[in-house]
Parts: sequence; C-alpha cells; structure tokens
Amino acid sequence: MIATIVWTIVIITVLGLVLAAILYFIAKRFKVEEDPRIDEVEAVMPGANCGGCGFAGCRAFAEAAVKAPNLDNNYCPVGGNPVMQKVAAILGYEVKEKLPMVAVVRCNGTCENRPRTNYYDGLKSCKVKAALYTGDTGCSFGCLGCGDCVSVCKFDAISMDPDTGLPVVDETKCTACGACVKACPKGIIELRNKGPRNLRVFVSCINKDKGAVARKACKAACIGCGLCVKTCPHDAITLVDNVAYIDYEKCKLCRKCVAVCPTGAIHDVNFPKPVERVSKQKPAVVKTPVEKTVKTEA
Amino acid sequence: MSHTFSIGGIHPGERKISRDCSIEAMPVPDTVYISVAQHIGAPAKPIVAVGDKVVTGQPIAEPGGFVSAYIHSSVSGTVKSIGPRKDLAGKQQTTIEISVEGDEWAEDIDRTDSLVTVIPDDNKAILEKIRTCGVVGLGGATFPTHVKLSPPPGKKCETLIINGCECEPYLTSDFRTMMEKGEQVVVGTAIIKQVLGVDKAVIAIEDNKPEAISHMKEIIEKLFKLSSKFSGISVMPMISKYPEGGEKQLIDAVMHRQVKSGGLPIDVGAVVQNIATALAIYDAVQKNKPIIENSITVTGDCLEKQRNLMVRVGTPLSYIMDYAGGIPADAVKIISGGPMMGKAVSNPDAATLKGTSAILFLTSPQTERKIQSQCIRCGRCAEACPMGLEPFLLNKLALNDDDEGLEANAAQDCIECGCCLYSCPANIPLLDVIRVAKAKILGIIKARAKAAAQSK
Amino acid sequence: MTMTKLQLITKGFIKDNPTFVLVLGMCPTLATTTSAINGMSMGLATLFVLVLSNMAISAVAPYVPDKVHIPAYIVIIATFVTVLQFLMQAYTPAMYETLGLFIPLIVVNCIVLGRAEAFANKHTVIESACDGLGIGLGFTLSLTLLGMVREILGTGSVFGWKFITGDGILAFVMAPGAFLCLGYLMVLFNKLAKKNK
Amino acid sequence: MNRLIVSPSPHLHAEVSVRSLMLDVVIALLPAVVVSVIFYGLRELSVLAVSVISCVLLEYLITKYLLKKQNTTGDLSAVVTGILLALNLPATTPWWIVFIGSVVAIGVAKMTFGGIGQNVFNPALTGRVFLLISFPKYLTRWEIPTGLFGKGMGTDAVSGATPLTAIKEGLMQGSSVHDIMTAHGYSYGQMLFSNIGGSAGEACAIAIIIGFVYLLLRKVIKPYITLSILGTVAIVSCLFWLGDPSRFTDPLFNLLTGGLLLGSTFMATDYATSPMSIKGGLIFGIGIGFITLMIRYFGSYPEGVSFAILIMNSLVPLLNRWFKQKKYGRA
Amino acid sequence: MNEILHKGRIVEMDRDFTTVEIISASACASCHAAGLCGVSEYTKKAIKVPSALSTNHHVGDEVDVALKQSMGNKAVWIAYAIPLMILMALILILSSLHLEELYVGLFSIAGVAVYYFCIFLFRKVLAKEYIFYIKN
Amino acid sequence: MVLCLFTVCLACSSVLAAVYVVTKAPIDKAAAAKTTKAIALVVPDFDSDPEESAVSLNGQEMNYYTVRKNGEIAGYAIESTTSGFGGPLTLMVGVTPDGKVYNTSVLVCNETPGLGAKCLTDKAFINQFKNLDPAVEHLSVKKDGGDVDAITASTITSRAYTLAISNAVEAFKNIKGE
Amino acid sequence: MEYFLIIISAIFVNNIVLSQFLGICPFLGVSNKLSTATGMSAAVCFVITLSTIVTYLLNKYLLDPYGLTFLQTIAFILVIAALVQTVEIVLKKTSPSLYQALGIYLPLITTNCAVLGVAITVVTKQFTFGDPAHMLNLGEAAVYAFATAVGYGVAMIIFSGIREHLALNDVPKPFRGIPIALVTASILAMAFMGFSGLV
Ligand SMILES: Cc1cc2nc3c(=O)[nH]c(=O)nc-3n(C[C@H](O)[C@H](O)[C@H](O)COP(=O)(O)O)c2cc1C
Ligand SMILES: Cc1cc2nc3c(=O)[nH]c(=O)nc-3n(C[C@H](O)[C@H](O)[C@H](O)COP(=O)(O)O)c2cc1C
Ligand SMILES: Cc1cc2nc3c(=O)[nH]c(=O)nc-3n(C[C@H](O)[C@H](O)[C@H](O)COP(=O)(O)O)c2cc1C
Ligand SMILES: Cc1cc2nc3c(=O)[nH]c(=O)nc-3n(C[C@H](O)[C@H](O)[C@H](O)CO)c2cc1C
Ligand code: SF4
Ligand code: SF4
Ligand code: SF4
Ligand code: SF4
Ligand code: FES
Repeated sequence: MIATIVWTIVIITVLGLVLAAILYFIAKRFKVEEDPRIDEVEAVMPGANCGGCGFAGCRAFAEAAVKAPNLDNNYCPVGGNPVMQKVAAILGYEVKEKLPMVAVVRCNGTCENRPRTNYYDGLKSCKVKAALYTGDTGCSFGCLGCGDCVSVCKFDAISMDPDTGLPVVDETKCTACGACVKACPKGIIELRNKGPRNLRVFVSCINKDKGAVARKACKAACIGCGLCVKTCPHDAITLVDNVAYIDYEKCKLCRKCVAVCPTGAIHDVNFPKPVERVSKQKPAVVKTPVEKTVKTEA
Repeated sequence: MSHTFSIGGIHPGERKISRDCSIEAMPVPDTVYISVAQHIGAPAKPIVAVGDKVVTGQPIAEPGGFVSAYIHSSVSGTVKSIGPRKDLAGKQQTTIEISVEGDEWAEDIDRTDSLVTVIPDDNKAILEKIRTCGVVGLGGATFPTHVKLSPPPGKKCETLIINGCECEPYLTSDFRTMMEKGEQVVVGTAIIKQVLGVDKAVIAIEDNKPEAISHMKEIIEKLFKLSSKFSGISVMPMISKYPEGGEKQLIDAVMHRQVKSGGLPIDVGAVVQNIATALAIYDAVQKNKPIIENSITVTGDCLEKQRNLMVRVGTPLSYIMDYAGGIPADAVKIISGGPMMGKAVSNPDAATLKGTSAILFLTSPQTERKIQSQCIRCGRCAEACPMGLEPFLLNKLALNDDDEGLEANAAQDCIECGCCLYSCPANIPLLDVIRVAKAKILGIIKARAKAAAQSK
Repeated sequence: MTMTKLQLITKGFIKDNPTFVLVLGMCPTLATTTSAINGMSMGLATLFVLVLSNMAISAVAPYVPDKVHIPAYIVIIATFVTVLQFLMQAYTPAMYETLGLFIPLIVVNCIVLGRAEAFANKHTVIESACDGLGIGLGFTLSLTLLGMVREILGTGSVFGWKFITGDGILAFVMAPGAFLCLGYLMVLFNKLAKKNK
Repeated sequence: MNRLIVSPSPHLHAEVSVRSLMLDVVIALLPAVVVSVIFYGLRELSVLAVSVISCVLLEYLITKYLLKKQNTTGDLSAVVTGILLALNLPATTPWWIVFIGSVVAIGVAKMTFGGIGQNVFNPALTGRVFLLISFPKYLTRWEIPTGLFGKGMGTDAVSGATPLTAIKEGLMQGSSVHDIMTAHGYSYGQMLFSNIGGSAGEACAIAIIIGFVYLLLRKVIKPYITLSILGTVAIVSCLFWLGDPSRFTDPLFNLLTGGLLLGSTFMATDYATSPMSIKGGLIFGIGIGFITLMIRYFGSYPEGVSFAILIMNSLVPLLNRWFKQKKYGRA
Repeated sequence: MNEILHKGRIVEMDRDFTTVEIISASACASCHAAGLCGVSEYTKKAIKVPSALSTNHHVGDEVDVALKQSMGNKAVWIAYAIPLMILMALILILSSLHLEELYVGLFSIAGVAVYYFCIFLFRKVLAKEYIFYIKN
Repeated sequence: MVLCLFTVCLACSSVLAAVYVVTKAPIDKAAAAKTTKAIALVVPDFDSDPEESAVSLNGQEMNYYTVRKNGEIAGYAIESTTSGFGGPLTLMVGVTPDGKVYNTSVLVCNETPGLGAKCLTDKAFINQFKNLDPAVEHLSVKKDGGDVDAITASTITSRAYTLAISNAVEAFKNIKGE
Repeated sequence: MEYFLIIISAIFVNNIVLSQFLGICPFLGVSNKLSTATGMSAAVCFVITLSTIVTYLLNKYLLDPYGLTFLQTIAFILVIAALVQTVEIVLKKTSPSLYQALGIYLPLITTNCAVLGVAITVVTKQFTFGDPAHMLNLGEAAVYAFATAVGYGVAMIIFSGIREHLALNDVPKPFRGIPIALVTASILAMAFMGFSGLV
C-alpha cells in the first residue's frame, strides 16, 4: 500500500515535470501577443461581418482599428457614429463624425413611366441581363428590375416594389454598407447623405441620352434641360452628359429645383408637404417610390 | 465515312426549311446604317464626314488598330449623320447613316459574273487586298481575316479547314452559297491555301447536305483539271451533330488534335475559315469587291415563305422583315443568327452587320423557357458539353462565387454553344450563369498575365 | 460586462449551451445517451469534474506561471477524473461499466479544459464554481434531453418506465439514431432559442 | 413591338423534363409492380399505396410548411421513391412501418438535404435500411408468395426465408450450399420468373430486366453502372465459388437473388446519388458489387445490396472529384 | 487552384523577404468556439515569403499566403506518412522476431527519431522546396 | 516554475493516492459483488464465497463457480459460450447438484437488437429454462424436434442459447465425474 | 490473419467515428475540406499509432508491474500531451518550413479524445477473435491503433467529400453546417452497419 502511494507520487510528478519541460519550449516559441483591446473593440462592433468597412469582417476591422494610428480610415458604416464613439473610447482616439448615409435608387422608370418594349426570358439576374442587352424598355440606363441589389443586402433593407418594378430602400434598415451599389450593373444606386431629419433631394435618373431620346424612353427621365441648374440658388447642381446631379454637400433642401423640373425627375423625400410645381404638366411621379417614409427620431 | 468530334454534342434537329430557296438579291433600302463595330477588335474610325457623297464599295472607315478592319459603303449616296445608334441589343454604337441615291459602284470593282480562276502569285498583295477589302470571318466571330492569315512567326499551318458545316438548325445561307457559288468558294479556298502555304485544305460539310458534298466534289475535280493550284483540296463529310462547326470541334474531328485551353488553332497547325469567308476572299482578291453584302437566311416555322436573301450591309432588320412579309403574328422572338448561338433582337430597327447570317422567327412554344426546377444531377449537360466541362458544377460554383473552383474546372473554356442549357431537363439557365462567370474568370486570367508581364 | 452568479449558472442552459450551441464534447454526447438515465449520469459526471477542477484551477491559477499552466491544469483535471473513476467504481459500479471509456475521456473533453483556460484562469473560486455548475448543468440537461428522446423513440420508455408494449424504433438506440437525434435536436433548439430572443 | 421576347442563347430546348424522366422510371417499374401484386396480392398493393401516398404527401407538406419552397411533388420523383421503397419491403410489412420508412426516405434522406437532386444518399434505400435496423422482426419475415387472391390481410401468412437467408442460416448450421439448395428446392427458372420468397421487388427477375431495357431504350439511364455491378458480382462470386462450392454460392444464384437486379437497375442508377462520369460509374458499380458479395458471404446480414449502394453513395462526391470526364484540350 | 491558403497580414517587408503573420492558420482559431476552448492556441505564426513574389503590397495589408497543395500533400507525407510507415514496419518486423516487447517498442520509436534526424540533415533542401507565396 | 509544477503534481498525486486508499476496499467489494450477483441469479441460496475452477468439455475449457450453503454444495454456476447469430453468446448456467438447470443469465450477447437480443428480455423464452430437468425435457428448439419454444424469428439465437445450456449440463456431468 | 481481422474490424465494422464515437469534435470541425481532412487524417494516424505504442509500453513496464493501472488516465494523458508536443518541437527544429506547412493540424490533435480513447482501449480491451480473454500484444496493439486511425481517416475523407459537395447545394438554412453533417453521419453509420459480422 505504501509502495503504491509512493510510486503514484513519483510517477505523476516525473511525468508532470517532463511534460512541463516540453511545453515550456513550446510556450516560449509562440507567445501569443494579442492586444486585449482587439477583443474589446470586437465586442462593440455590430457583428454583421458584412465587409462594408473594407475589412474581412468585424474582427479584422477591430485589429486594424487597434493598429492604426487614428481612426480616419476606419469607419464602420453599419454601426455608424455611435459605435465609432465607443471604439474611440476604447482606443482613446478621436473620431471624425461621418454624416450618416443611405442608399438611394436613381431611377424612376416605373412601369407607367417607362413603356416596355420587350420581355426578358433569361435568368432573373441584372448582371446576366445587363450583359445581354440594355433591358426591356427603351431606356438603356435604367433599372433592369431583376433585383441583384435586393439579394445582396444583408440587412433586408431593399425590396422590389411589385407595382413600380423598382427597388425600394427601407431607410430604417439601410446601413449604407454599399453592397447594393457594387452589385448594380447599371450603377443606379448611390450612397447619399441621409440629410437633416432624413430630408433629401436628388435626381432620380441617370439617363445620359439626349433629351428627346430620353423622353421617348421614359416619362420621368431627366432630359438635361438645365432648368434646375439655373434655378438652384446654391450652385449645387451640375449637368454632365445630359443628366443633372445634385451635390448633397451643397444642397440646402430649398426644393426650387423640384418645382421647376418638367419631368419630375428630381425627388424630394420625407418633406411633410409637397412642393408647388411650376410646370403646368402633371408630374410623372405617380407615387414616390424611392423611400419608405418613416417617423424619424429627430 | 463521316467524321465527327469526340466529346459531347447534341442533336437539336435540323429544320433546314429554307434549303431549297435560292439566294435572291434584295432591293436596296432608302437608308443604310453602317456600324463601325462590325468585327472583333477595335472599332473602325470613320474617314468620311457628314454630307460626303459616297459610292458603293468605297471605304468609309479605316481600321482602328491592328486587330480591326476596313468598312465600306454598301450603297451610293450621301452621308447623313455619324453618331450613336442602337444596335440589336439596344446598345449605342457609332454608326454612319447613308441615304441611298442610285447605285453607283466604285470603279475598280469587277461586277461581272465571270469566274476568275487565275490566282495572283504575290501573297503580300493578296493579303493587302484582303485587308483593304475589309474581309472578316463570316462564321460568327467576325475576326479580321488578314490577321488570321498571317500566322505569327514560328507557327506553321498544316491544314486549312473550310467550315461548311452550318450545324445550327434552320440556317441555310452557307449551303446555298456552296450550291450557287461553289466555284468561287473553291477558288477562295485555293487563295487561302496559297497564302498560308499549306498543301492540304479540307472542306468540311455535314452529311445532312449530301447535295453540297457531291456538288463541291465535282467542282474541285473540275477546277483541279484547270490548275495545280487546286490540288490538295478535298471534301470531308461530317456526321450531323451540333456544334460540329465549332472551330475547336472541327479541328478535333478533321485532324484529331485538340487546341489547348487558351491556345489558338494555329498552335495545332490549323486555320479554319467559313464558306462565306472563302467567298469574300475570292471577291476581294479576284474581283476587288469588298464586303458590302452578305447572304441572310430569313426563316422560321411561322413564316409563310422562307428566303435566302443577298442583303447590303447596314440594311435595317425591320426593312428585311417587311420585305419578307412582316413579322408573323405568332412569332415572339426574332433571332439574328441561328437558334443555338444567335442573339435575340430587342431592337428590330437595328441594321445588319457583315456577320449577320440569318433572321429567324420563333414561336412561344418553341422558345419560351420552361419553369426552372432544381438540378437533378442527371449529367445530361455534362454529356452534351463539347468541351467536356461540367456545366452543373460551373453553375453551382458561379452561384457560390467560387472563382478558384471555376478556374480549376475550366469555366474559361466554355465556347457558349448552349448545348448544356438545351439539354437540361430541369431547365436550369446554365449558360446564362456560366457566360457571366466565364467573363469574370477570363478577366482574372488576363489581369494575372498582365501583372506577371509587368513584374518581369 | 460581468455576469451575476445566477447568470453564470443559467447561461449554459440556452445561450452557451455546450451541446447545441457550442457543439463541444460530442463523443460522450453521442455515445452515452442511449437512455435518459445514462445521459444524465454522464452529464453529472462531467459536472462533477468541471466544478471541482474549475474551483481548484482558479484557486491555484495565481501561483502557476503562464508557461506551465496547461500541464498543471491537465494534471489537476486528470486527478479529478481519476477520483471520479474511483468513486464510481466503488459506489455505482453498474453505471461505471455502462459509461465505460467515456469516464476517463472526460479529461480530454474540450469543455473542461476550455473552461479552465477561458474562465477559471481569470476568476475567483466562487465564480468559477458557478461557471462550472452552469456549463455542467447545461451539458447534463442536453444529454438528458437527448437521452430521453432516444429512449422514447428507441424503446418506448423514459427513465426506464415503459409506456408502450413492444419495441420502439431500434435505430434510435444505435449509432445512427444518436447522430440523427442530435442533428434534428440541434436545429430545433436553435430555432426555439432564436424565437425566445 | 412589345411582345418580343429577349433571352440569352440558346433559344431552343430539348423536350425532356424532370417529370418525363421520372414518368419513364415509373413506367419501367410497372412490370415489377404488377408482378409483385400478382404474387403477393392485395397486401402488396396496400404497401405500395401507403408508401407512394405518404412519400408524395410528406414531400408536399415539407416543401409547403417547413421549407416554404416551390412545390416539387409534380416532378414525380417522390412517386419513384415510394414505389421503390415499397418494392424493397416484404408484403407483410405493417402500414405504420411503411409510413416510418417514407418519413425517413423523404423527410430525412431527401428534404433535409434540400430536396430533389441535392441528396447524397438514395432516399428509398435509406428508408429501407433504417427500417431493417429498427424493425428487424418485420423486415426479416418473408412471405411465400400467395397470389393475388390468396390470403388477405390476415395474420396467418406462411412465412419463409428468402434464398439468401436460407443459405446463410444453413451455412451457420454447417450444411453445404448444395444441400440447402436442394432442401429448399430452388431453381433458376423460379428465380427468373418468380415464386421465391423475398421483398416484392425481387420476386421476378424478368420483370426487372424488362424495366432495364425500357430505361435504356428511352435513354433515361446509361448501362455502365448496372452492368459493372452485375459483372463484378458474377466474376467475384465465380472466383469464390470455384474455390469452395460448398461454402459459396454460384454466380447465377447471386445475380438472381436478393435485390441485386432491382438495386442495380433502379437504385444504383439514381441520378442524384451516382457518379457523373463513365469511369466514376464503373468504379461505383464495382464497389457495389464487391461490397454486396462480401456482406453476403461474410457479414451477418444475408443481403448486402442496400448497404453496398448506400456506402458507395457516400463516395460519390469523391468519385465525381477524382474521375471527371476528359476535358477538351486538357491532357 | 490546388493551394492551401492562409489568411495573413504583412508585418514586415525588406528587400528579400516579406514577413507575413498568419492570422488564422489553425482551423481552431476560426472555430465558433475558439473563445471558449483555450487549447486551440490562437497562434500567430510568421512566415517569410520571398519579396520578389509579392509585388505592390504594403505592411499591414491583408493577404492570402498560399502553399501549393501538392506541396502541402508532400509535407503531410514527409512529416507523418513516412515516419508512420517506418514505425509500423519496424514494429511488425521486430515483433515477428519474438524480441522482448520493450525493445521492439523502443527500437521502433528510435527508428522514427532517426528518421526525423535525417529530415533535420536535409532541412535546407526542404526549406527551399516549401516556398510560400503571396496571392493577390 | 519547476517548483510550482512539482507542487501541483505532488498535491494531485497525494490526493489521488489518498482517494485510492480510501476507495480501494469498496471497489474490491463492488467487483466481487458483481460476480457473486451474477452467480446468485442462477443458483439457489448460498452463504459461501464462490470457488472458481475450470472443467474441460470436448477440449474446451469452461469456467465454473461452486457455491455452498452450510458447507453443502448448493449449486454450480457454469459459464458456457456458443456462437449465436452475431458472434459469441455466453451464458451463466446454474446447475443444482441433482443435475437440474436452476436458472440462466446472459453474460455476453452480440445478437441483433429486436431479434436475438430478445434472449435478454423475453420472459417467456427465459422462463422455459427455470428449474428445467434435462432428463425430462428435450433441450433443443421445437424446429429441431425439441421442447424449447424459439424466440420469434430468431431460431439461430435460440439454438445457440439452448446449446449453451446443454453444454453446461454436459460439463456438469464432467464435474461430477471428476 | 489475426492482423487482417483486426484491420477489417477497426476500419469497417467498428469504425471509430461511426460506431465507437471517438474524435467526433475534430471530425465535425475539420472535415469540411478535403485537403484539410487528408492532412488531419495523416497526422492523426501517426499520433495515434505512436502514442498507443508508448502508452502500451508505459502500461506494461511501469504501471502494471507496480500495480498502478488505476493511474492509466492521468499517466496516459500526460504522455500523450508530451508526445504531441514533442513531435511538434521535433518538426519545428528539424524543418521549420515543413512545420509551417503543417501547423494547422497539431494543436487539434491534443484535444482529440480518439488518441486517449485508443490508448486506453488497447490496454483494457479483450478481443474475442478465437480466444475470448486474449489481450493484445504490442504488434497487434500497433496494428489495431493504426487500423483504427485509418478508419478515422476513411470516415474523415468520405465525409469531407460529402461536405464539400453539400457546401455547393442549397441545404435548408437551419441545417447548414453541423446539423446536416450529423444527419449525413447518421446515414453513413447506417450504411456501415452493413459490415457488421464481417469479423
Ligand atoms: C481576341 C482574339 C484574338 C485572336 N487572335 C488570333 C490570332 O492571333 N491568330 C489567329 O489565327 N486567330 C486569332 N483569333 C481567331 C480565333 O482563333 C477564331 O478563329 C475566331 O475567334 C473565330 O472563331 P469562332 O467563330 O469559332 O468563335 C483570335 C480571336 C480572338 C477573339
Ligand atoms: C458552337 C459554335 C458553332 C459554330 N458553328 C459554325 C458553323 O456551323 N459554321 C461555321 O462556318 N462556323 C461556325 N462556328 C464558327 C467557327 O468556330 C469559326 O469561327 C469559323 O468557322 C471560323 O471561320 P471565319 O473566321 O471564316 O468565320 C461556330 C462556332 C461555335 C462556337
Ligand atoms: C438484420 C438481421 C438480423 C438478424 N438477427 C438475428 C438474430 O439476432 N438472431 C437470430 O436467431 N436470427 C437473426 N436473423 C436471421 C433471421 O431472422 C432468420 O430468418 C431467422 O433466424 C430464421 O427464421 P425463424 O427463426 O423464423 O425460423 C437476422 C436476420 C437479419 C436479416
Ligand atoms: C433512373 C432513376 C432512378 C431512381 N432511383 C431512385 C431510387 O433508387 N430511390 C429513390 O428514392 N429515388 C429514385 N429516383 C427518384 C429521384 O431521382 C430520387 O428521389 C432523387 O434521389 C431525389 O433527389 C430515381 C430516379 C431516376 C430517374
Ligand atoms: S440597402 Fe444597400 S447600402 Fe443599404 S444596407 Fe442594403 S446593401 Fe447596404
Ligand atoms: S437597381 Fe440595379 S441591381 Fe437593383 S434591380 Fe435595378 S438594375 Fe438591378
Ligand atoms: S455552353 Fe459552355 S458549358 Fe455549356 S455545353 Fe457549351 S461549352 Fe459546355
Ligand atoms: S442537365 Fe440540368 S439537371 Fe441535369 S445535371 Fe445538368 S444542370 Fe443538372
Ligand atoms: S473529440 Fe471526443 S469529445 Fe470532442
């Protein structure tokens, strides 16, 4: 009995020490120097791993943020400023406030505005369709309606409106990750400033055709008439290749351009009252298909 | 003894219903619209200005690069505009619009029907003729012929294959060309043979065109008696199977060699030219006539009268359709080209190009895609693929964005023949997906090659 | 983000359930759940080792240099496992026989060493005990659940109480049934867990 | 001009559809179904009915309520599964066991993997093997064929052994193959045209061969897999048999008994669970043939086709990976 | 194609070598339970890649370090398969000689040790062969 | 560091040794109880420790235990192995000094669950062998002309079971003969 | 013949994963790519065989003579841990490039209960081929360990093939990953039951 006890102790101790010696070498070889802040940062990240920040995932972002000298180039579009504040607090950096962004669809070629010229019968994919031809309407710039943007959105923020055949962005869900922007073969979706109290004005068309051609293809097309450019008191609008573009940094939301646009190509969203239209003609916009209006928390 | 290629292939039916209609010249329209992007490679650069008077056969655009081609006016008249116009897919292409006034031809063109069998000896001059006459491959790819006929140094052509397979259902313009202009085709063949310096030329014709086979055999025999320049040309009957006329498949069938992935036919000592291209070469070299017209099959089961028409380049499709009696009431799809590889027309106002070979009308039951279900892994697509690929796998890899897998499984080798999509019982749009994936992979390969070249 | 002791104990039930969520310790989970009672015994055995080793490790952790903590922990854990073996052999020999190989294998159960490394290492004895209790209870619960399902389907009884005459679906007490039940339970569990959230 | 359809090429499509293929399989199975009903009577009919109806119903319910996908029952693949499952069970199987088999076949082996074409294992066989393991009492009781108007649904059916079971049992007692065969009075003619005990589908070899020829003519299946299975069984059993004819059964016996013909014609050729390339198919077949014989000769189960097919099913992804058809221009 | 990829980040670059830190080389580290299971050693390993093969990258870039699959297979072969065969062969041969089991066992293990020593002697050759390179 | 590990090892091994010492007695008792329990199941009441010995039958060694009550031999528990459907089937067969089978229990069974494995649970089958007099009843299954009702669809197992018992009875005769 | 039976039994009839339930965690964790699965299998084979031999000797020449078999658990785990680490060090010292190429597999093996499971089985299990009370000798122990590990490799490789295939299919969302792997393992286990009785 005593022998058993002694042997027990001897064997275990010797084995333990041999093992320890070996493990000691190992441990010396790879010391894991992990910055504990990486875990902390990762913990405050949204965890969507969407890649919207340009890194492989939230952890990769956290590592990059910890390593970087400041946070200028690291911004999580999904978490937005609140998350970045937290990250900054952990790391002791300043964050530049970024204006919240949202995806907008710059096409107003609803079924009514844009008469169909043919039917597409291939794989329901904008990419495939775009590679084949310009689409089933006369407009060769507009939305193809197969919803590539819808399927890439990880946040369920885009859906196809069956009435208009156009995608609709739910601005409460959109995190401005930009996945849809990349997915659209037509370059229709743009990330824009969300705007004060979610008020925005933008040109919902990218048709570069000459006015007459554009108009024939779509009632709501921007025809490049330049009225808005002349009207805008803040020099926010430029006209290139027959389309107007409103620079959101300069736009003061006066909506004068909306009033003069003869085709209703300029959209104003979330404004409480519609603007008085100057042109006699009924605007082509039947319903505002671009954004779901939401109650905003100031 | 008929020959055929060794991998895959399908029998989509022949439907050569316009085979007995001889080629008739179609009246010249009031206006033609000639695109400067009629060939593979850089678009041509217009050399005329708005308001210029032009005559038929006069060059109106010059090559925009090494792989590019001359373009000639197909009518006489005044240049009305030069600017963007929609092609048959609705894309804007720079187009020269010419309103037709009379039918005055450039003087040096020999417009007689006489057969010129004496072939000039100066190969350089011949190539120059081919170049200045804007000859491009008429078998589908419209690759500038003079480039193809100048193999890079070190590469030697051993066999010239003249592609008379016309393996697509419905198409008959090559067949009619062989029947009506067989002599010219053979002389064209002899010219290519001489330019390439090969001893052997094979005219490959599918055995569903027995008349053409015997007719061409007779002509070769006849011409062989005239001159030794016509020696070494033979006719090879091919088993009717789609895509027998595919360049790679044809080389496999005729020479039992396979072009390596990413390689060119010349790597295995082959040059393939279409029947109509051979005719165009004859016209260019012997008659000084550039490509200003081509034969187009106008067909479809729903069409009352089938036709093979000789049409000036740049004629609006709608004009041809009106001439042929308008669009049939039950036609839902108009295809430029054959039903397997042709392009569906979304803009009937688009004009013909040099390479336009057919206008085909299909009805809804013939063409409409059936509801797609899940892949049942029946293997029919893989069995049909003439490149030995696994379309079902490529489809899944593409949907999973697995670029490495796509490249490893040779998505870049797809020749877009459509055999897979045709065969799939689950109606999976295989080729739709693979085509996009192939483009992506080719882009990656190209970028990689470029990077490798840079780092050297 | 520190958790209360209660949270520590309950987190293993759903949120960090070692079987259905973390997918750890699969071997005993599959092998010993031929009946509810076997599953439960295995769970309790693991719980025993987990709690004691967690406590012991958190007690000695401050004095064990970093470099040798793995061997030290292995020794500690193996000791408790062997103690468990002695106790079971002495007082529940039948159950010891049934669970067989899987009792000594508790040593290599990822859960045990994992908790030692990830938790006990850095926490107090009490907290570590709670943590071990929580994870161990979670493990016990899911093993019992799995054992119950397999027993019901496989033999038509629960905890040995037979409620149908005749046989059950025998495959469920055999290897295929183990995998099958675990697979479907995992889906079901995660669905319910998500709904509860 | 707005009725024009535009789509990528090709613009023509072959006539076959999933439904037409499955319909062909059902037609090819009809001889075996008819023969089994003739031999085993109404009970077999009820097994078939329960199996087919529950397979189809389960697929419908699962696609509709659990997966919320497009309904796929119209493609008839569940009907094929149902028929094959039924043909693999004894006619005496109680209806609730058949139902459990369908649940495993459709619910577990097919729909869990995502439905038609996605499954790794043959659904009908998974169902059958599950039942064999779970209810050996019912699955090892074979009824002597009694004919269409023989005994009804009663309990007093005469139960007997299948030839393979008889052989296995006899060998265990130390008899020789020849003695067992003569004791039971088995003849090859009987095996070809029926009247031996076994699952309904193996009752009559001729009926299955007719189905095989039909499938070949309709180009639904390729002969490689089936023939390589049969060839392997023939050759390997021949070797064993020549070695010791008292312990090992002869090739013809092996070809005609058990579910070998049924399995190699209808189950090993299932698209989703067999290799794509010819070479892969040959190896697949050889594997099935070999494993089947090993189980028959040395294992404790008298019959091994089902297991052999399932085991080789699991290798299909690897076979597909390692044995691809030759690509053009790639040595 | 046929490569084993490791995600890594460049930590150092000089004219000859680019040092890449492999972030999740261990399958464990990317495992869902990594946080819980301390044994899985979330290791960072530095791998040196010839700089010539990694054009236009910068310190901090996330890159894929690739090892040719055939190389990976060969590595597995050299490190495990061959010693395993040696071990089995020795055990079987020696035990068929009816030696005392202790010696059979010790000799076999010694055989493996000798094998590893041989690898040690050839380490230069191996080092050349197992080149890692940076992808994209 | 070494010291620390040393301490841990020392502590642990001491704990182990201590627990070992404490539990040694109960463990040995439990192990002994296991055999005794198996024996007690198949023989009549006894008060002695079972005596283990072996007997050979047709060249095969068979283990058996002799138990006594008040010094008198109360019975023999004979381990008997035959081959069943799924492998060896080992029984403990209790035989009373007058040569009757007192009871049987299964030690090793690899039979198919639901079929042969019923020999562990099927009361009707097992009870046939309680207090069975081999002189009166014919020890083989009905199919082979004996008196034993086989388990449904498991003739092979039943045969093996029966054979094991009759082997034990034969062995008993040898024991007696010695 | 004995060896042959051991091999068939260990690979097919009593497959370590599909019927003995050992080493399931890495089996589920590392079997999603064929290349990793192959590497892992080779590593496991080597480690299982080597450590079985060592623990066998330890048991026979150290524990058994001194009546210490109750220390098996603790002694074996220590030896195995040390052994795995030794291999790692040896590899690292001898050929750093080799080591870099393999780094993935080693840490996984330490937590693999298959290694300890086989080591314990070998010294406790009685094999019933012929003689019911026969304990394995060293040669048989090595063959048994090797064959068991090959069985692990076979299961792993088959499985990785299936999982790579499943990754391309649309398995219903809740089943993706581990659950479908378990269902697959279930059917595979059923199929492997066909081998029962082979030895
Ligand atoms: C981008 C490109 C480059 C080519 N370069 C050559 C060349 O250098 N020499 C040559 O003989 N053919 C060349 N070809 C022609 C092809 O070999 C082939 O004849 C042509 O694509 C027509 O084939 P298809 O109608 O089967 O598509 C080239 C084709 C393409 C598309
Ligand atoms: C699938 C497929 C089918 C083809 N079928 C034909 C055909 O039937 N006849 C033909 O002349 N060219 C056919 N081609 C084009 C040939 O590959 C090749 O481009 C042509 O013969 C080269 O001659 P060219 O440069 O004179 O056009 C086909 C190409 C593909 C990809
Ligand atoms: C999967 C399977 C397992 C079996 N297991 C057993 C068994 O454990 N015991 C047995 O005696 N027979 C077993 N058998 C054999 C059959 O049940 C055989 O038909 C039976 O032993 C003889 O039938 P009978 O007992 O009704 O006369 C098995 C057969 C199969 C197919
Ligand atoms: C030739 C052929 C054989 C088939 N064999 C089977 C079979 O053995 N078992 C089965 O469940 N379904 C079978 N099916 C039906 C169907 O393909 C099967 O359910 C798929 O496995 C579902 O993915 C078969 C279908 C065809 C076309
Ligand atoms: S709508 Fe576009 S930008 Fe907004 S979350 Fe979705 S994908 Fe990202
Ligand atoms: S916005 Fe772009 S991606 Fe979205 S449906 Fe329209 S074309 Fe497609
Ligand atoms: S389209 Fe491409 S993938 Fe499809 S059959 Fe043709 S070559 Fe093969
Ligand atoms: S033909 Fe269609 S269903 Fe058949 S394997 Fe190919 S993709 Fe799948
Ligand atoms: S590997 Fe066996 S429990 Fe994890």
